[in-house]
Amino acid sequence: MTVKHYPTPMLDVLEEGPWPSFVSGIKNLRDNHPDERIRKVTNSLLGQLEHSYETRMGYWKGGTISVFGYGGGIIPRFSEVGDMFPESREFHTLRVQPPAGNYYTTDILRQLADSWEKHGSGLQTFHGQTGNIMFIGADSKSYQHFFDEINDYGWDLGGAGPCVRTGMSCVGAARCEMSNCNEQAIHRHLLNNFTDDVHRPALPYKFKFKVSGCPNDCMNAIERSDFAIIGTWRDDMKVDQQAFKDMIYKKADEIGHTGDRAAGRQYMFDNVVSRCPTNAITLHDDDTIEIDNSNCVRCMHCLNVLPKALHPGDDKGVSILIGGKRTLKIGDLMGTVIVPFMKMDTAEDYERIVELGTEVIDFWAENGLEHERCGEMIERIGLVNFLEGIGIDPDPNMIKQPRSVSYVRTDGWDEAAEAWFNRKREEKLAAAG
Amino acid sequence: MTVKHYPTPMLDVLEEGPWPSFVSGIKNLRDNHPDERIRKVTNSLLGQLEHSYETRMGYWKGGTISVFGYGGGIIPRFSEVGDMFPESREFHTLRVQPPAGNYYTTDILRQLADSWEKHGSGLQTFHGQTGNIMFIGADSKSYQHFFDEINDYGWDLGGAGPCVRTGMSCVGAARCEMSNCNEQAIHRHLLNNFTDDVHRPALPYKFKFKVSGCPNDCMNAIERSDFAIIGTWRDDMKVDQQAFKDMIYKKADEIGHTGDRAAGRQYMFDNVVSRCPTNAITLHDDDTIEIDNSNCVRCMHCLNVLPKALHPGDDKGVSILIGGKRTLKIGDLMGTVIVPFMKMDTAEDYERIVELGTEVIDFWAENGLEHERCGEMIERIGLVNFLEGIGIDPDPNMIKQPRSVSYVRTDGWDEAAEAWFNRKREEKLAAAG
Amino acid sequence: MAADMREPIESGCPDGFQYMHPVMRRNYGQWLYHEDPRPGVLVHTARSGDKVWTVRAGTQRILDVFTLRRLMDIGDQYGEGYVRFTIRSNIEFMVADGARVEPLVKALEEAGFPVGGTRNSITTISHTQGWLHCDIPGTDASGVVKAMMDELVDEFKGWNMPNRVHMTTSCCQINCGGQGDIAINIQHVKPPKINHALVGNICERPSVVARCPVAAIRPAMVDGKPSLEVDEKKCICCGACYPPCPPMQINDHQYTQLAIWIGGNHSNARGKPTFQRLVAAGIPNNPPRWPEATAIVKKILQCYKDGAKDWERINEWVERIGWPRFFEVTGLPFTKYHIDNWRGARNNLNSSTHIRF
Amino acid sequence: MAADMREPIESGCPDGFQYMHPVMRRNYGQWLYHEDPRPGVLVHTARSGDKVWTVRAGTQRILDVFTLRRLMDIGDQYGEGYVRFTIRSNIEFMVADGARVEPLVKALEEAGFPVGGTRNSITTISHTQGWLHCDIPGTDASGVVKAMMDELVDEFKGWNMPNRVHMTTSCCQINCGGQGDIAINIQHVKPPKINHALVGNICERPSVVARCPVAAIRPAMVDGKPSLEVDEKKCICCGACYPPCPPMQINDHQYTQLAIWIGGNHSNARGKPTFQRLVAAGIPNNPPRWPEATAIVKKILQCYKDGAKDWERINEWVERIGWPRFFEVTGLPFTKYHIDNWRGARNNLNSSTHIRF
Ligand code: SRM
Ligand code: SRM
Ligand code: SRM
Ligand code: SRM
Ligand code: SF4
Ligand code: SF4
Ligand code: SF4
Ligand code: SF4
Ligand code: SF4
Ligand code: SF4
Ligand code: SF4
Ligand code: SF4
Repeated sequence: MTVKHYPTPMLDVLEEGPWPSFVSGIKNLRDNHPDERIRKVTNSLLGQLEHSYETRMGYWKGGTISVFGYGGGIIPRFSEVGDMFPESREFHTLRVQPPAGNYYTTDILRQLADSWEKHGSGLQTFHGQTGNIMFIGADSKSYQHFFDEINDYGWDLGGAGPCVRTGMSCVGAARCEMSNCNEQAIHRHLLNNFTDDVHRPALPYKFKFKVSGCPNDCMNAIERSDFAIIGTWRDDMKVDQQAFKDMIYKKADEIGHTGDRAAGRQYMFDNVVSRCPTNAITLHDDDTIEIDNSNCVRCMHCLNVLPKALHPGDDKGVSILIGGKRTLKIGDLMGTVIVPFMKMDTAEDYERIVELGTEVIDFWAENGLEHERCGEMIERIGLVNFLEGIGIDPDPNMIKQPRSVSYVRTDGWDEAAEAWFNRKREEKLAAAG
Repeated sequence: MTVKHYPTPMLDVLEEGPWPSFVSGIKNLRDNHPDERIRKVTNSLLGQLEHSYETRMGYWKGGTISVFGYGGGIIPRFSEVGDMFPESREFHTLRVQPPAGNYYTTDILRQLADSWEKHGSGLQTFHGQTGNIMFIGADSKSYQHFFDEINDYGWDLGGAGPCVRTGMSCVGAARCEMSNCNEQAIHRHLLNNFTDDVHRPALPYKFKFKVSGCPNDCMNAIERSDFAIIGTWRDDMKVDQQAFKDMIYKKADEIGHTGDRAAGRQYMFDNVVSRCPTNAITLHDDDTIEIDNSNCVRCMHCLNVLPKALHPGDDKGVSILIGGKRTLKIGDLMGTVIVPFMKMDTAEDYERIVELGTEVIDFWAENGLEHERCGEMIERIGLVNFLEGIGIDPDPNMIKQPRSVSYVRTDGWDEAAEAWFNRKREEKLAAAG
Repeated sequence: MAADMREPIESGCPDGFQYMHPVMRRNYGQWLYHEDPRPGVLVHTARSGDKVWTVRAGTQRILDVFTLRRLMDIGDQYGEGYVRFTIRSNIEFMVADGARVEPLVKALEEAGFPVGGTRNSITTISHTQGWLHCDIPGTDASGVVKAMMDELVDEFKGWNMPNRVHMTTSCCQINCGGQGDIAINIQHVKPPKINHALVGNICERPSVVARCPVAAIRPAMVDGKPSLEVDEKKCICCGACYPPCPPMQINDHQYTQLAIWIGGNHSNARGKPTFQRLVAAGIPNNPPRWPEATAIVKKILQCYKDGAKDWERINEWVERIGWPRFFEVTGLPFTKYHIDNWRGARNNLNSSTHIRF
Repeated sequence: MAADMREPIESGCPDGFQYMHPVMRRNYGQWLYHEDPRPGVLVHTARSGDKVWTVRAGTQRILDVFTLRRLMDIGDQYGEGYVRFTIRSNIEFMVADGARVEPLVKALEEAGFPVGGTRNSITTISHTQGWLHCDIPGTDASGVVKAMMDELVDEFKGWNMPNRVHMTTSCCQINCGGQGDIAINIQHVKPPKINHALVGNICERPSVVARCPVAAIRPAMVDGKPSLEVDEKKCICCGACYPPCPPMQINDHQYTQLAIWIGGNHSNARGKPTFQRLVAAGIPNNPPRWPEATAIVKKILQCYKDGAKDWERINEWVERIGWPRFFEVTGLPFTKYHIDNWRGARNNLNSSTHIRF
């Protein structure tokens, strides 16, 4: 039986042009999918979408559904114009956690597609902005079956609602020379420790972990996550002087001055030396490069420009920033440095980061207001109270600069100073011993 | 009759050391002044001050007094330990406006000293932090007489209380090659237009004008005044290339590399070229210097280092920043650019700046809360409302950067855009002549 | 009923190693450097000498199973059966055999998947759900992206930009799409219209009141029924009240417009991460091709391309030339709406005489 | 009585030209450049070729008429009868005859007025009224300045600093002395003690309540009389309630301490003007010589001198090396009190991975 198509003149325009068209994709399902259910659902969906394009309004509303045993992980959608477009009246999205780092074999993707096609609309997204695979378009009859099927072969739901959300980690150590940590391991250790908090929303609001292997922060972790883990290193950058010299000529070549050492050097001045935010780079007359490592802020720029010549050091670890998020309701927040550096090698290190995550979530669960993100809570109570709450000592790396307003009560200064000196003394002893 | 001296063991310590000692000065009056009244007053003052040093507490309290016809200009002080130190029981300070730029002849200072010695304690300050001559230590019987006497030969009180305060202007055009305006004329035009507001406190709070002839801002105007006028220029910086070349050798000489052109050039790189905040300076191989004037932000640095070679342009004028002040009660505020550039040549220009001052003060008088500085009001109502209140169009030079928070209601965008385009069109027409 | 139900296996986040290309698994954490043989292709070399080539292609993000299978077919036929998706929904094919690269690129292009998005290109605009799925969207993010990428595809395939360009679109002011070098976002310009008949049933009034960032909502009785009222003078039309209370209708076919923000930069390279800043608003929400928005985006990109130095991201370029000049070169109007009036606004005001004339 | 009184002549600010050295008057606005023949001496050259020499000397600011006359005598005998005072209460003698400079310098030094304070020196610390006159001081600013300048006088007379050093002291948290490269300020650490018996008579209670920046004051009845009470948990001990209500005694011989702030820089040279930032507190308010405060100031100055490049002001130096290193090199402790918690605090937090190890 052929399905009567809703006209889609506006959407059709989006089939034109060189970029892959989601409209063509949906139409293809409508026109060519063997399963009538899918042909109908997608036809109806296109009808409603065209209606949105015409009226410039959306027509979905929410609700509450979940799979058996969980409280979240599905975004329910019921159509407000279900009478006009009945076949896609229910159009829920299952948020499924991808493997850390988003690695797939073609086989596993085919398997997921097969399961989805059996139960759902045949539309999915790799990935949502929080990193989930979004299986878009299940109805009340099917979502549990779909979940059961993929859950059996290793896939689980992510978060939705006031809970720990699906994490993200960059390609990192799997392929990237900038990586300073095992992003996947960190991602999975943290997330899978909070599985209960992912599945059963009971926190003040959402909580996101994101892991970037270096300060390039390809996961936008500092701005888009409550708990950002960023790889970095503490010892000296590694310099391959021969590779650097070669780059002088290679760059000269690239800019059309083959063999011109001066042009290559000029390129290095203009693009490397003068771009270092702390002027930590010197280009010597003998074409060697010197990094003032004590002044380098690990911004990554010079390594980015010269990936063959410059590499992160060996004493790798992570910095942790807490409290990033988008606008609601006090304006965007970037995360703040809470742990300037932490090794990430041993089982104990992994335990410590999980403990830190637990401390943070517990303190926030206790002190956050309803619908208040962790960063908003920090802003409300002040960083110092947050630090005390999670048991971390203040450190000058946590700030851009000390306070400039004199409104502060400094009783307790002497004790605080004493604590600092003791800490420094201990650090020295530890370093010596 | 000799006066019985209060012992001053702690103060005496402050007579030691190479820096001029205020204690010695006061003691000199106490010991050697022909007028017994002064000997007694200063003895008593030293007694009270020593008492403060011993107990680490102050012992003055305020009150309200003024000269006939005025409501302010005097800071009254009554001793809380007048029984112990009766001769300085009353110790009021008259705030007297200095000439704009603080110029004096020895004669006029002697004349002021003579008048003051006749009526007051013999102690005075050049100047208070707001710029007044402070005649410290008159009693109720004497301050009116002292005022009458100096007022007769041209001196008037400054402000105290919620009023327009005494202004300040730098040495500027009188001696300084950086000056871009007639600081004195601006200072006097503004202040003397608001004389009534200086003498009769009736504003929400204090209001200060300060004039610096260039962005070095030797008067701290941006941070310490409600209405900061800073000289600047709009056309190209003037470059004396010969003087610049000479400086290369002169600097080489100064740093101990006489005749070494390379050393002189290095000095220029390190201290001039690389220090320009916008990288607007190029040092050419032929030892000429080039300024990218469209990118120069008139920070003054290169002119400061090379006052012989570089000079402000000819198209001089001023920038005006409004709302600077110290801490109370929302934290320090710097002024904000309200007028990026204004010529300051003709009588009409002076009228315009006085009008602007009037607009600002009137709007603030009407809308400021009690004890609220103009800058605090701007912070409370938002810059845009303030601009609308004083009738000034928004300009991108008023901001560091556009808003980053999306919480803004943009209805009226089209009209605002239209207004901008019209204004730009008019400016172009006006420029074309 | 619960008794019949299957207990979930709370396996959480799957292990990526099981799906990872063996050469990546083998050299995990041992990569030494990468090179860019051509747009859309990376080659990473490990300390062991092993290499892995990556071919990146744009997708429509909302993939139908046919398209997904077509991509898998390519992956099997021309690749080595291993893929990943980037944070921007580009697909990446990893191969250990460099000879596969050119045929793979060709196959992708022929199948309609542009290869590119690496280095100093304009990579895929990241986007959100829009009219296709969300309950609060003011526009269709997928549509905006498709329309814009059609016009920017050559920049996706080339290396013509001073540095990477990361763009985003979002379909309401919440901005799930996040910040970007250029972000195309919704901006509402009228306060919500309230359907009072529904408020009482649907909305938990105290939590709606608490949701408003400017405290513009008050509980009120309307026609004898509990409802809400909005102080329209205070309301900044953010739409934050709409998700918890849909009868506070914020979307409107006319008063829901687009705005463009630039300079959001999350990397720590050179400067610290920065927030995006408003540059244009009042842009019609004009499906199916949103030509007005695209025109402004293209103008900004053109000025950036012309004016920026190598490695300067958009925010760095603008900061170097100054915001007044940005408005001058792009021809965009500067209005009172650009002047911050949110908390901490004073940090965004010019409290210096640093002015360019 | 008013009938007998003399009407004031509201002449306002006097004209400076009448007291100005003729060569300055003649060349007004026509100065071309200046040179620095030695510390404390400037020579400005006008377009006309005219020159004016300026000799600058430190004073005690609180001048007695004897000292003032001694300065005038020097001005008449060795100068040309024209003087001015700088914003830092240094006196300047202007002469058109360069030959007068050396004798003038000599005469000043002999009379005990150090010559210096120009260019990259530490010029006179500006200060406020203190126990000598103000009604709310926690310390004696004149005394602190005298004690410190005694130890810094060689730096006043020399050119050993990387750039100008502008220091200030203030005698209460209001800080009439303003910001500075180094500012020595009062910091109270205990909430005000209230003398309830007096509040009713002396204090206008609503305006005191309004004056508190953290809303810690409430009107209250104490012993049946109208008074005020302070929420000691909220109070940040700023002392703002004390001027309008002296019975709210904030000063204390023990709990009124000193704090040191650095990096206030008002000029627009290179960077934009900056606020000063807290570096040390808990410093005893220890007259007559405040040795603890002086020691910290000298330590900071020494580190600055050793570490900064030419032309770097203190804030620029610290920003270049980073705040963590500042605490390291000066040996000052970093505490929770350094972390901003005032409005807009987020701007002062490190929201990047820019960290030095
Ligand atoms: C694949 C991906 C990570 C992933 O796990 O998905 C990735 C991978 C790489 N990024 Fe990235 N970045 C990826 C998203 C990002 C993002 C996030 C985003 O796009 O939303 C950011 C930060 C966002 C922002 O706007 O600041 C990001 C900021 C960088 C930077 C810093 C650029 C700068 O100068 O500010 C570099 C360094 C560079 O350009 O050399 C970088 C460099 C790289 C390198 C060259 C690292 C390496 O040596 O392998 C990778 C090759 C990329 C290429 O495109 O040339 N990557 N990179 C993401 C590809 C997205 C895409 O499909 O286009
Ligand atoms: C699906 C997704 C957009 C997409 O198409 O990719 C999405 C969709 C929604 N987001 Fe989001 N957000 C999505 C990533 C984000 C991100 C990006 C990120 O995680 O990196 C952000 C910004 C980062 C952050 O967490 O702040 C984001 C910030 C929000 C916010 C504002 C949070 C805030 O504190 O400012 C809301 C509003 C709320 O939660 O009340 C929100 C709310 C929503 C809701 C649940 C709206 C609602 O109340 O119904 C949307 C459901 C849409 C739907 O129909 O599926 N979404 N949302 C993304 C999740 C997919 C996934 O799980 O992979
Ligand atoms: C006389 C005086 C103005 C007055 O009318 O009283 C003055 C006069 C000059 N200043 Fe100033 N400045 C004076 C207070 C200031 C102040 C305010 C203050 O001290 O509180 C500032 C800004 C405050 C701040 O902390 O930022 C100030 C910031 C400058 C600068 C910018 C320095 C910088 O690099 O940040 C210069 C430029 C320079 O150093 O070449 C400057 C330069 C000059 C020059 C060289 C201008 C000239 O060409 O004649 C003057 C000679 C001064 C010298 O000491 O070498 N003047 N100068 C003030 C002398 C104060 C004193 O006795 O020490
Ligand atoms: C005398 C002087 C200090 C000095 O020894 O130089 C001074 C002394 C007082 N100041 Fe001040 N201020 C003095 C310059 C300043 C400055 C500096 C300036 O003008 O450049 C400031 C910072 C700039 C500003 O205006 O914000 C200043 C900011 C304050 C404030 C805080 C204002 C604020 O909004 O934050 C107060 C408190 C108030 O007014 O309520 C204040 C209040 C006071 C009072 C009236 C305290 C009081 O309530 O009794 C002091 C009278 C002391 C006395 O016994 O004479 N004084 N005061 C300065 C005025 C002398 C003169 O007229 O020349
Ligand atoms: S964040 Fe760093 S380690 Fe991770 S993919 Fe990006 S550049 Fe590589
Ligand atoms: S990583 Fe950044 S800060 Fe460090 S040397 Fe390179 S450019 Fe400079
Ligand atoms: S502000 Fe400028 S013009 Fe005025 S004295 Fe200072 S340097 Fe000269
Ligand atoms: S005045 Fe400042 S901004 Fe202008 S060229 Fe000189 S150093 Fe650069
Ligand atoms: S941006 Fe708004 S409309 Fe779009 S998916 Fe996110 S919440 Fe929904
Ligand atoms: S749209 Fe925003 S500002 Fe307006 S009432 Fe709703 S939540 Fe408040
Ligand atoms: S700082 Fe405080 S105590 Fe000192 S003069 Fe100013 S108001 Fe008085
Ligand atoms: S000291 Fe300051 S914070 Fe404390 S009660 Fe008084 S005004 Fe309020």
